[in-house]
Amino acid sequence: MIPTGHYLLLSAILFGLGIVGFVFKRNIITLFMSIELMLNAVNLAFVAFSQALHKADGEVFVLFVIVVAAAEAAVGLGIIILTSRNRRSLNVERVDLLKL
Amino acid sequence: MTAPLIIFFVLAALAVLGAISLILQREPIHSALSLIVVMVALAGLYLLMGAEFVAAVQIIVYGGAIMVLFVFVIMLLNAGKEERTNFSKLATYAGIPLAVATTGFIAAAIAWSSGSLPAAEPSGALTSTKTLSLLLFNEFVYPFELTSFLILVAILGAIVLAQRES
Amino acid sequence: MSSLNQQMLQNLRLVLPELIWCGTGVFLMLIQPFLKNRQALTFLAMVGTSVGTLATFYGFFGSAFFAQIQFDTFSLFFHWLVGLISFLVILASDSYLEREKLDSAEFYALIMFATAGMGVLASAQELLTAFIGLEMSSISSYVLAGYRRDSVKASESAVKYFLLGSFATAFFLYGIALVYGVTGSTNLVRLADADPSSNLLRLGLTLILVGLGFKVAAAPFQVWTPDVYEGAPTPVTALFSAGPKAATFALLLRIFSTVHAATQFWFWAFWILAGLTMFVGNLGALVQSNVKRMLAYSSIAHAGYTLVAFAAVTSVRTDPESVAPAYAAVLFYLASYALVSVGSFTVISELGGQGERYLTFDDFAGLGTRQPFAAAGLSLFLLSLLGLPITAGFFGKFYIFKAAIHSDLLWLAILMAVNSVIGAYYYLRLIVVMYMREYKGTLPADASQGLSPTAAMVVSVAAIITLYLGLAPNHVLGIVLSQNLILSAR
Amino acid sequence: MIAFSGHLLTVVIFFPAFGALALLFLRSDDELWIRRLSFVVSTVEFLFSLLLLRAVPIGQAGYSLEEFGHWISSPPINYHLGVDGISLFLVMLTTFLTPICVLASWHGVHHRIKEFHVMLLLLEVGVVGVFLSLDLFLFFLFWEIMLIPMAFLIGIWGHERRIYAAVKFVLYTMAGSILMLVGIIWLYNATGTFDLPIIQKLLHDGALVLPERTEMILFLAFFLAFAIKVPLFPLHTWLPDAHVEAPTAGSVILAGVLLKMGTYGMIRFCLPLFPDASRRAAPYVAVLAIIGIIYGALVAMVQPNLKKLVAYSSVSHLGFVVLGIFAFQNISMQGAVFQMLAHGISTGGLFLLVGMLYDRRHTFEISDYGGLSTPMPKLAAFFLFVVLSSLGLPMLNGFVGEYLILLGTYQVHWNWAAWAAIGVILSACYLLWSYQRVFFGEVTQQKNRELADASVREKWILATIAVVILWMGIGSPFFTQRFAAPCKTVIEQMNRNVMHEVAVPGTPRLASNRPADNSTERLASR
Amino acid sequence: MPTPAHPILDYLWIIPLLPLLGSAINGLLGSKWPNKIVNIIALGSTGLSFACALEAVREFHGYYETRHHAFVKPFFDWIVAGNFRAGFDLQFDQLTVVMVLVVTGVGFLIHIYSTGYMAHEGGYYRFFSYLNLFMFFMLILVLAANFAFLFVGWEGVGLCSYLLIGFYFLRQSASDAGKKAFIVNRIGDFGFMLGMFLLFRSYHSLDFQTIFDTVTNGNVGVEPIGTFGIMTVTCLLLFMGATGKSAQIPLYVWLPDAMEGPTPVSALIHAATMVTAGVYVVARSNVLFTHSLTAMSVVAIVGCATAFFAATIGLVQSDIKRVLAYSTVSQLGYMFLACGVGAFGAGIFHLMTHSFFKALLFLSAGSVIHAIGGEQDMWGMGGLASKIKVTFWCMLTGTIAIAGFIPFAGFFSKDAILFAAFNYQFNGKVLYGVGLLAAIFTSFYMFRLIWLTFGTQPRYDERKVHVHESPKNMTVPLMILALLSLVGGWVAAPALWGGRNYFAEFMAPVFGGEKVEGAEAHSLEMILSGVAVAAALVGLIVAWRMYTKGAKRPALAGAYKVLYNKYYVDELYQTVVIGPLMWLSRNLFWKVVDVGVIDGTVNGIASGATAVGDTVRHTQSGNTRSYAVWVLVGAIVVLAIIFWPILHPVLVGGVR
Repeated sequence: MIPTGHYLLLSAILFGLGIVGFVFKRNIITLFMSIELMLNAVNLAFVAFSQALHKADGEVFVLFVIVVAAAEAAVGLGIIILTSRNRRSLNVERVDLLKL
Repeated sequence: MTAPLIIFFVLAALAVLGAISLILQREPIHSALSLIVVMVALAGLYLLMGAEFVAAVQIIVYGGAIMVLFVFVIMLLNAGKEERTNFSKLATYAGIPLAVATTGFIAAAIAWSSGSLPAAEPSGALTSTKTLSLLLFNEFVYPFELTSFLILVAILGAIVLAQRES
Repeated sequence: MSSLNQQMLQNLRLVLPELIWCGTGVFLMLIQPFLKNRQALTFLAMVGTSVGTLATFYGFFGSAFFAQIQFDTFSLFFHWLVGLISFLVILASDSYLEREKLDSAEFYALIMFATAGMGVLASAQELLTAFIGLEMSSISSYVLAGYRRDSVKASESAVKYFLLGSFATAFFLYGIALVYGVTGSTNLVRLADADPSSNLLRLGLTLILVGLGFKVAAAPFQVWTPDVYEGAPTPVTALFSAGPKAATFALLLRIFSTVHAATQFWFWAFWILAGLTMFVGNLGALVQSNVKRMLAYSSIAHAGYTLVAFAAVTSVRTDPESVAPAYAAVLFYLASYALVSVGSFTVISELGGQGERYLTFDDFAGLGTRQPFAAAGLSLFLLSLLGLPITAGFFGKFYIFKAAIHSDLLWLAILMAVNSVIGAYYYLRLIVVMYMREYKGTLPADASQGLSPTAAMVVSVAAIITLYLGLAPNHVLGIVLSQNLILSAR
Repeated sequence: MIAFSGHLLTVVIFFPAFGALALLFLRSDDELWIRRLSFVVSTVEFLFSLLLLRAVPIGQAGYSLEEFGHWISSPPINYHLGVDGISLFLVMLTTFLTPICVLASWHGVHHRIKEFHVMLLLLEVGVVGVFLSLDLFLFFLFWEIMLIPMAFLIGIWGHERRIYAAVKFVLYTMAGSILMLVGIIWLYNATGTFDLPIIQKLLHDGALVLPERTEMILFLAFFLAFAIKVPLFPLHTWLPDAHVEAPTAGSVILAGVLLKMGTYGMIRFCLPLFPDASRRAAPYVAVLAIIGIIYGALVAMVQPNLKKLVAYSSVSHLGFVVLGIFAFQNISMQGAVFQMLAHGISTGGLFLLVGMLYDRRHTFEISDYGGLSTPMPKLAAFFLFVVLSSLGLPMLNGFVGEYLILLGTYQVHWNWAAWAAIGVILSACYLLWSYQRVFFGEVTQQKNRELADASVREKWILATIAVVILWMGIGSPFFTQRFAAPCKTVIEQMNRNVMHEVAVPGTPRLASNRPADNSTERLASR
Repeated sequence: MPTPAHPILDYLWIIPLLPLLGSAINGLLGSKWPNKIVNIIALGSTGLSFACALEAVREFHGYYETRHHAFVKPFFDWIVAGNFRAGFDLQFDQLTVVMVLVVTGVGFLIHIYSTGYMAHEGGYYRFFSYLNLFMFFMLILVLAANFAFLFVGWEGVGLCSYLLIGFYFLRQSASDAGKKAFIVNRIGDFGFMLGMFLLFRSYHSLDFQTIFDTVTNGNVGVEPIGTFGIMTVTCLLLFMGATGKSAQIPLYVWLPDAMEGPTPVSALIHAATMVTAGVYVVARSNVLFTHSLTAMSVVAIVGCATAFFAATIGLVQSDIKRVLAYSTVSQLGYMFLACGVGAFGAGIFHLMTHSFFKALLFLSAGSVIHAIGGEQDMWGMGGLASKIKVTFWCMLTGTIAIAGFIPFAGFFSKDAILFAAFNYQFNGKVLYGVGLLAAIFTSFYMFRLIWLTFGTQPRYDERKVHVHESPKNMTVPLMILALLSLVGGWVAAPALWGGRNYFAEFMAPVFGGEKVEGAEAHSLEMILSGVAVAAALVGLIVAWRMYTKGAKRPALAGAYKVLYNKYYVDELYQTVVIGPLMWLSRNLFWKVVDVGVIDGTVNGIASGATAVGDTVRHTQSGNTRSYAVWVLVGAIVVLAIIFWPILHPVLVGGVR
């Protein structure tokens, strides 16, 4: 008897925390983790809707999101490695050569 | 208060706390562990809703594979404590408020209209894996096949980016 | 069974271009250990691109894969467009890769995958498929942006693009989730039947707009654009400014022409985004000293112009029959801009010298005499960006003005006019520098001595098409105006 | 000849483009042949334009030699050309001045000679196209195209601050023209066509009635673009810069023809398409025109720079034209058209002369000259002749236009004419004063003592100009009878839907004992 | 239509065309020719023109006998627009007869004189080219049959005046004077043009006949004095033009400066012909003027005032030509006075006689200057009578004529004017009184000139200056003019003893019959004649007393200084009009309004855009966290727009 609204609210909160993390964190890796957190929130919403609508396709979406997240992680971490190699820092604020 | 509800709240609290911890931790590795907590909590919630396959995938792929990748990279790069620089005035002063405002906006909109949502389905009728696979290979076969290329791109990208100069 | 096969084959016909593009990408990866000849790889990639593009002729108008894909004139148009863009970018990359000593097989493969992703975006009738397509092109783009591994700027460009892009993707995805929650489907056909007054639907669409607005660099989501464009290898920048942008606009158009929720609030959203984007892009470009970065800002401005047409599309005052010209305006504009953008970035890429070092305005001084062809080509592109007659850019702007005025968006049209004048200033400035200033000091030895043959080809093709569209826009316009577009979108 | 007789206008427009193309095939160091070829091309072009003269019957109001071809189907943009008495002479003015510019640049332009002539010929294409287009869109197209060669002429072959001037010129013009584009599209939105005659017919039949506010906005959109081009005070500040920095040929074309595009646009578009708005705006426009006349003259008077002086004199002279147009009088309208032509010749001539002085001394400062009559009496004589034409001496071309403008204007707005006539006084002041400072007195600077008098080439140029000046001054009916009917038509179109009496400020008292007369002038004055 | 019986009248254009041809030939080709050929061209064309004029007069006599109206013939269209037409239409009537003969006759004489005077000057061909051109324009002026064509001549003579005044262009003062003449004339033309426009507005034509017939036959009422009806305005505007051309107050200032030109020019243009154009126009438009009493009074008052005012300045001038110049201004004033009081015939009569004796005076002065080597200051002359006898006698004739001694030409014309003024209904006595005073002054300054120049002892250095009589080609014209100055007035002489005024009768078709004079009027005229001669005598005696012996350049002080400096009118114009206008133009219009305000705004917009662009640029800080915040800003903006219907009441409610 858990209202779908609960799940959605939780999803919104997690999504929001992801946003907060993204603007608050400095380490590029944890920044990326914040994004993963947001994706997780999306997943939660998908599953909740899927259950609420009695449709399974929402859960299929989750699978896709997870795959995409994995792909992003692979590439993203590759980029992070590249950056750290080039810049010797993982602080996103120090990656500011391109500006104005 | 029913048991599922209690479980929900426990797991929800766990997820939120994990997320907050992710933010507050200064060691990247701690953040990663916090994220794993969130994921596990979410997997619990999926189970609670009856999405067993998704829960499993969540644990195995997300919590397992992806997060291991994170941890691996953290180790590889020997990422130390996060330095809390404040070069961005905008993010320093407006970042959190705006993030909270956005969240509040979204949350409020959801809360406002969750009444109009279809009736919530209590946990019980589990979505069978078969249903999922049928969907996946019928209706969603095209995106599914596309994801294979997506992964190929990811592999290719990772190779391209991470390879050492010859 | 055979009927199922038959059906599957029919389905595959509609996604043949994407299959060929992806296939070429895979083939390039596989052959890479054995084929070291760069030019052969370039040729292969070009063959793949063109065959994929031509494969659209094998297709037919209709939907496939359980209405995941809708193949209509709209997607046909964008397939050709992205195909052409990729073809040109590949051609333009040849000399760049040689100069920067970069591997070409992976590069081309990534472009092929990105192209396939854009193709998916263009014909996706389903948000999830669109999402996968978007990710295919985005992830390839992230990698391409950082393709110059030893370059500090390129890696910064990649990391910024990646982080912010993923951030925006999350919004997009969340929007999809909400739409799904309201309509029970992510298919656009179903979306059309949804109750437009639902707040959740609105929220979902808003978040989708945020996500896609980021991708098309609408202000204030444009912040990533100059940095990423500047840092990325120039041919890649050319691709970014033309391909993904066009494809994302295609999706945006499909979504927002479908939603019956075309209330004045969507219209206002596009109105304000358009206005902001134009001003930010143009004013930002006004003060640049790096040509590449200037063009990056200019690309923001042009996204703004395109958004004007979106405002016209969603304007409540627009009657359904007359929306068509507004679509047409968007399509034509994207085509004209894409070509010009590819052309101009190609010139820039050739002139930058190794490591892209000679890209300030001062480095362009006297180009008119040093390299008449490059200067003439670049000037033509700049004039098209400026919107001068007998170039494609003029008709692009013309149609947008027309659409805007038709929808009674007089003030937006005037804002656009003002912006065109601001834009004229910095485009002219570059022309002025090229033709009316002498180069001061001695030319560095490694500065480009002229366009490579491949780049010259790109410039010629882009220039010819720019002029063609400027003199006889009818044919292209005829395609974009044909009935199917509207019918299928609705 | 027969082969293209049906497409004479196309030939006239695009012949210079082929000439430019042919130039591209010459080696760029083959200076002599580049010059010769472009001279031949532009002269042949002039001869082509003479053929137009035959095609425009005297007294015919409509368009001749119309060419119509579908170009773009949606929106319906057509390649619609036509010539009438007004455009006829403006085209001829253009084609007349271009070969003269080629000649004038014979020694004045030293670098990038091929590009220079290509630009000059392309400019001619644009300008002629503007005058011959009957499709609003086509008109706009040529209007914009012509900017680029002009900007290049200023920017590459100009003087010290050429880049500033070129950019200023383009931006100023573009600011206006882009609004005109908005206006054109809006008009299309209301009518569904870009075709000028069709829109006129719609308006004429009452099939199209623009709401008052819309009409005013459209009028302003068009008018602004034209006013910048004219230039009308206070939108004139691009002009002095552009003129001073442009090379001689650029100045000649700029003053001779480009400014006329603005006034031509007013006659061709503003008045017939938006008659009520024109009428409502007329008092304000007239005031600006009058301010321009007097202000331009006063500022010209104190210029230390000869070329700038001539530039400001253009502001003053074009003020007359605008005034003549917005008096809505048959006579003043014809005067305005005539003044456009006359100003083209005489100010063009002045710029040529100033350019000849510059070729010798490389300065425009009046104070660097003085006493030039002694070393160069012939040039001085020509200069005086052109000055006299510019200040409106009867029997020379400047007079006829000014006189008709003032006469026509006076018939309905005596106070406008009176104020404007002050400009006639002032033009004598600044022109004669500057002439005195340049040519009279003892030679004060050693450099000026040795200056060569007009060369044979220069004498031919100047003699041609002088003959035309004289011819226009004496044989003005040759011109006026050809554009009388079109001008009258414009006035009639203006008046077709005058429903109510529009009070004309300042006239009634004198009008009291005016005999009844039902000519068109009377109608217009109501 | 004209018949072949009038070969010249039918081809009337030949009269002006001949000098034009002469001018063109000399101007274009003369630079390489010797003076002799130039002479042939210049004199030939003018002489032929004079001959043609004579023949035309003869033909006109016959023409008028049969048809009793002016000869008018349109030749070809000059300006046509709408219902406006101005043609090259020529007219020949009695007024034209006088004018054409004066112009061609006196002009021809002066041409002859010039061949001597200019013989050693540079730019000989140029001079004659200009002079012929002037003849052309002047003939156009007097022959034109409509106002527009008249204006051609009107402006044209102004141009020639400009060219000839500035003939010695190396001299700053000469070119200044030329420019001044042209510009001041332009100010007058401003009025003249407006007058024409008003005429056209009233009558839809500019043809003399149409206008005058309309006015004459149209029951147009005479506008009473003090009213400013349309006729008055028209006339005053035309008169404004006349004041410019004929150097009346307030536009007389250019004429004295015009003496910078060669002396024959002064004689021809600035004494005999061009400056009388204003009088001609007023006389020509007499039909209009007589319909406005206000305008007539203004003309009379201005004329009278100018006559007096210029005469006072003339009293003290030391430059011989300037004296004559102010004298000219003064005499022109008389002519306007005549017109103003309705005695157009008298005005034209004075115009004619004046052209004889003033040309004579100027040419004589030229001869003096020529003789003494270029000196123009009378204080540097003296005692020349014995050395240049012909010149002296001629000049003396002219002086007597202008002073108004019977029976010289000036007497009859001036007398007619003063008589008409005396009889004028509005303040006629005052006008007469002032006119008479001016006559005394005239006599004074003219005899002062004679004594200073020819009388007493030489005040120049005789060792350096070799005084010599002028050549024949200069003295012969002098003598002819002297003769004319003597007999020129005799056509009107019988009127004095009650006979016929042939001149007035001849002019009657143009001006209408002048008032029939009764016996009472005749006796009054006799009395007034006596007074006039007495006045001239007074002037003569005073001058004699003052300048016969020991005359010295007086110190500049008091009234003398004011007069010497011409009442400081030039300075007044300079400080009140020209100076401020230049200052305003330069410092306000150009530097503040144009460069500062307008261009400043334009450039300000540009730099403003750049400044904003810079701000935009700085939001692009390069910091990804900032970028993320921008994305959030965007998200909130879009959310706020989309949810405005919900948000709006919440926010507004919150505020409340």
